[in-house]
Amino acid sequence: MTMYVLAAVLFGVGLYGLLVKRHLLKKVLGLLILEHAVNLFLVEVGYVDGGSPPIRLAGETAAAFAGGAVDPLPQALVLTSIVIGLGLAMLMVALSLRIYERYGSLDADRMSELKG
Amino acid sequence: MSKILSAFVFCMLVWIAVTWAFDTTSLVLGAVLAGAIAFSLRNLELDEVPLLLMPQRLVWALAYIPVLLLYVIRANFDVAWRVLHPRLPIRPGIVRAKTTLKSPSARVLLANSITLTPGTLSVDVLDDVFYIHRIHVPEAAPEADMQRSMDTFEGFLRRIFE
Amino acid sequence: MSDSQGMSIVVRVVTRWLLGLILIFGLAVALYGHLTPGGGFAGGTIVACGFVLAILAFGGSRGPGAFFTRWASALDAIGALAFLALAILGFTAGAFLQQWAARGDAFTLGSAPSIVLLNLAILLKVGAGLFAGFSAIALFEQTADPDTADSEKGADA
Amino acid sequence: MLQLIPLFVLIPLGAAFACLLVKRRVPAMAPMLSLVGVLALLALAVTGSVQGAAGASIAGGWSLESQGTTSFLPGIALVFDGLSAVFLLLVAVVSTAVLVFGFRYMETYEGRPLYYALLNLLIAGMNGAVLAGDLFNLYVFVEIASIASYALVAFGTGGREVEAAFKYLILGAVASASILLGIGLIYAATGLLNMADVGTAVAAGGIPETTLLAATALFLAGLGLKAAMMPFHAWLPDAHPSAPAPISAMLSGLLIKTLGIYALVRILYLVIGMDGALGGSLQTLLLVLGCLSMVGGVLLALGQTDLKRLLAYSSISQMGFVLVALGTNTWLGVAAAIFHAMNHALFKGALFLSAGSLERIAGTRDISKMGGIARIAPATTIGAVGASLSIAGVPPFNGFWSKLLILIALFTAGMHVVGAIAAATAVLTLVTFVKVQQRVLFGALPERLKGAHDVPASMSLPVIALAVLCLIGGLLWPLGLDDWVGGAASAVRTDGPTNEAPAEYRRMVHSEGRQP
Repeated sequence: MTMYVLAAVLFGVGLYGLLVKRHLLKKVLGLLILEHAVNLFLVEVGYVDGGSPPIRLAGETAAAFAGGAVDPLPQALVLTSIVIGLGLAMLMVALSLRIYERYGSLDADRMSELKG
Repeated sequence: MSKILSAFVFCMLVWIAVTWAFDTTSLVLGAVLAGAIAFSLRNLELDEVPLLLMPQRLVWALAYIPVLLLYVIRANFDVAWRVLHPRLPIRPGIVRAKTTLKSPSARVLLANSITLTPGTLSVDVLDDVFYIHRIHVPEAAPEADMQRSMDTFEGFLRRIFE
Repeated sequence: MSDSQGMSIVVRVVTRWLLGLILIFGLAVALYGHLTPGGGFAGGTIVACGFVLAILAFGGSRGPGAFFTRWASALDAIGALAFLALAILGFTAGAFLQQWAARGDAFTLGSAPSIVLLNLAILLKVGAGLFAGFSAIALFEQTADPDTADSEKGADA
Repeated sequence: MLQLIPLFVLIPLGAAFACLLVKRRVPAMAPMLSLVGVLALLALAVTGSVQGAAGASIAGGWSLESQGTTSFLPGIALVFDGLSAVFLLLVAVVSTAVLVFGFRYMETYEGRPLYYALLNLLIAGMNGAVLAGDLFNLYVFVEIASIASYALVAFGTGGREVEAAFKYLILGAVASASILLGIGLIYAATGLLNMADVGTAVAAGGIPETTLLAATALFLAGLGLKAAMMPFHAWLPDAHPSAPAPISAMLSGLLIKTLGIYALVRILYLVIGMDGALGGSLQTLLLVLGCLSMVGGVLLALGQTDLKRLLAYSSISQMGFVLVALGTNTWLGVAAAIFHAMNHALFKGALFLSAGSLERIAGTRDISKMGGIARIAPATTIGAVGASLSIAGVPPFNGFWSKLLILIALFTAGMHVVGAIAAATAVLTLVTFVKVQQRVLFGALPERLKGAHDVPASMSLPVIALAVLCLIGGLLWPLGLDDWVGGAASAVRTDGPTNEAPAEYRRMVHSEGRQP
């Protein structure tokens, strides 16, 4: 239950930052929090209480490994989604730089050419 | 050449420590990569660091560690005494001191040693001038006092690096 | 930034000491990715950070950072194409992404050569890609292309 | 053929990176590489559609037995079935037209190799999303296509473009995060990601109802944003017109369908199940959102003076048609929805491309400042008129038939009110486009445009080709309905003439997975 609440709270914080804050860098931070709320949730899904890292050592039987290790799949998913989040964040920063170059400000209210 | 060689040995040691594998494939691959890295970093400005090639320098380097530790411990007690003293006898300030060391590595290590010693902190290094923040700057001849404390370090570092 | 002499002597000397360690550590993490935690993505990130450190310490016009700035985009593309080529080579063993190279003893570097190669390709892709993204943002005035920071291949790490 | 499925993703991905590789030394190679890639894709897609082979390709070729379990399928499954085939062919056709159009159109832009790289990345993402056999890869490919599209919207690097891209990126990021959270919820409940397996588990009641409800809501919000359904549409009228014309055609013609409609069909019909516990409320939701998009989109389009903005709003309206058709939850409705999505890709692609041509000819996108262009630009006019007739639903163009099918599906399903709204919207669409054609193409030629010339053939021919395809589709649709579009619908619905079903999807994925 905790993990659902945690993910929901972080998701909400990220969403708030992304949609409500007017400063573009705060929006970027909001995006990162949003991404990592989901990542955290995914990692927690795969967590086994008292589990070992999902790396098989020499001399370990397959059964013992499968029984004791945490689920590696969510970790692979999270790695991928971190990469995607990184790409998004980078693009967002690059766009912010463009906007700064044009308007001399990172305040979303100063962006004037598109209304509605 | 010695620069490349020492970088190579360093990288190789790191490789072995990280992988902890001693089969031929791993060692050969590590040697190739370490060589490539050492070669490609050769032009980064730095003095020669013949640390690994001259045994007497290595001995001085090993001897430096307990000396530094001694200074750190002594300074620790000094700072602790100042902090716990009811009247708080501190007189913070920045003093300037000159070093006679030539090698950049030696200067960096000197700056780091000073920073590591509690109560003193090297703020900036401009050529041979150090700007050091002290918790207690003595009223009489502050620069000469600092210079004196640096001399021990400098002696060791000169023997290690120059 | 690219015109500056870099940072103070302390940063430069320490960077010079650590750069070799960072780079070889990144390579080790990538090459041993099939046996230990790590892989091409983690290794690539470490290597990219090493080059970023070099740029910060020595400035954009000198040192390995300068070389990498010029070639990052091309290396990025080469890494991605190498990954695709290796993945297509899997068809020779039956399926896409299948291991095609002969496998060696378990728990050694040679246990899965095709995965090592894939990890290397990802290392190149991620390292160069991250660095290209960094330099596109940090050296913004000079390079005016909106770098896409395409990011899918690390997925397979 | 099944062995070649990964090529649908590999070719554009390889072309994208090859474009990046040559960008400094031989930038002129980028368009050639892209053309070769897209033509190869077209050939592959046509072969796939003609053969009608369905099956899956599992990356890595891992077998189930070696995992000691048969409860889940390891590896990345790319599944090629009737539904995928239609969208793959669509992507290939529209991409080819867009690419050829872009050769000359993009000459005024800086950094063209990057444009080609991003365009290829966009194609790779869309193809991958259409082929992905599991939820997470669907997400990954959706993201690849989305990131490429954010960058492409900002490609002009003017203030307007960058602002639109920023807005688009923010909403797109929220959408992706919702989709990923939904996937996480499903994985937490079932430990499965493969769409076929998840669908079976859901049908068997293996997921608690609240979890399923939350996941469905997240998917709907995320995919609804990507598909620009009416309450989530705010980004589209800014983003689509801001991109260069070929990219607008790509985004409006393909992206919102592959990322939005296709993914919705797959997830709603195959994973969550329209006949299941949530089916009824989902149906209502789709119908309501569809009506809202349909009517809202067309009313907003009527008031626009910017040609590309008008087209963007009309895309929202047309997506509404597709949504209500999906809301019928019948084989005919799904077939009509797919048919309309397909037609929309063709005519909206042509319309956005011709809008680019008109912008070049007239030097403006403002409808009120254009006029009489038919006299100076006959080739562009032919394409634009053909596509407009098609979107307006004039027989015998394909737009007429797909709208008719949607109406029939709505009325036979007993949804008379929605049907009436759809019919009214169709009339309003006709009004909109008749108005546009009169203003822009016919009427008096302004003094300012006396010396203007038609665009080169490489820009007018793709538009004409797409318009001709609209006409052909309109004339020949009865031949392809059962086998092709119907086959696509049969991939998700069992009540059609051919009996391919979601179970078939599962069997396909698993039998292929067992091959060593």
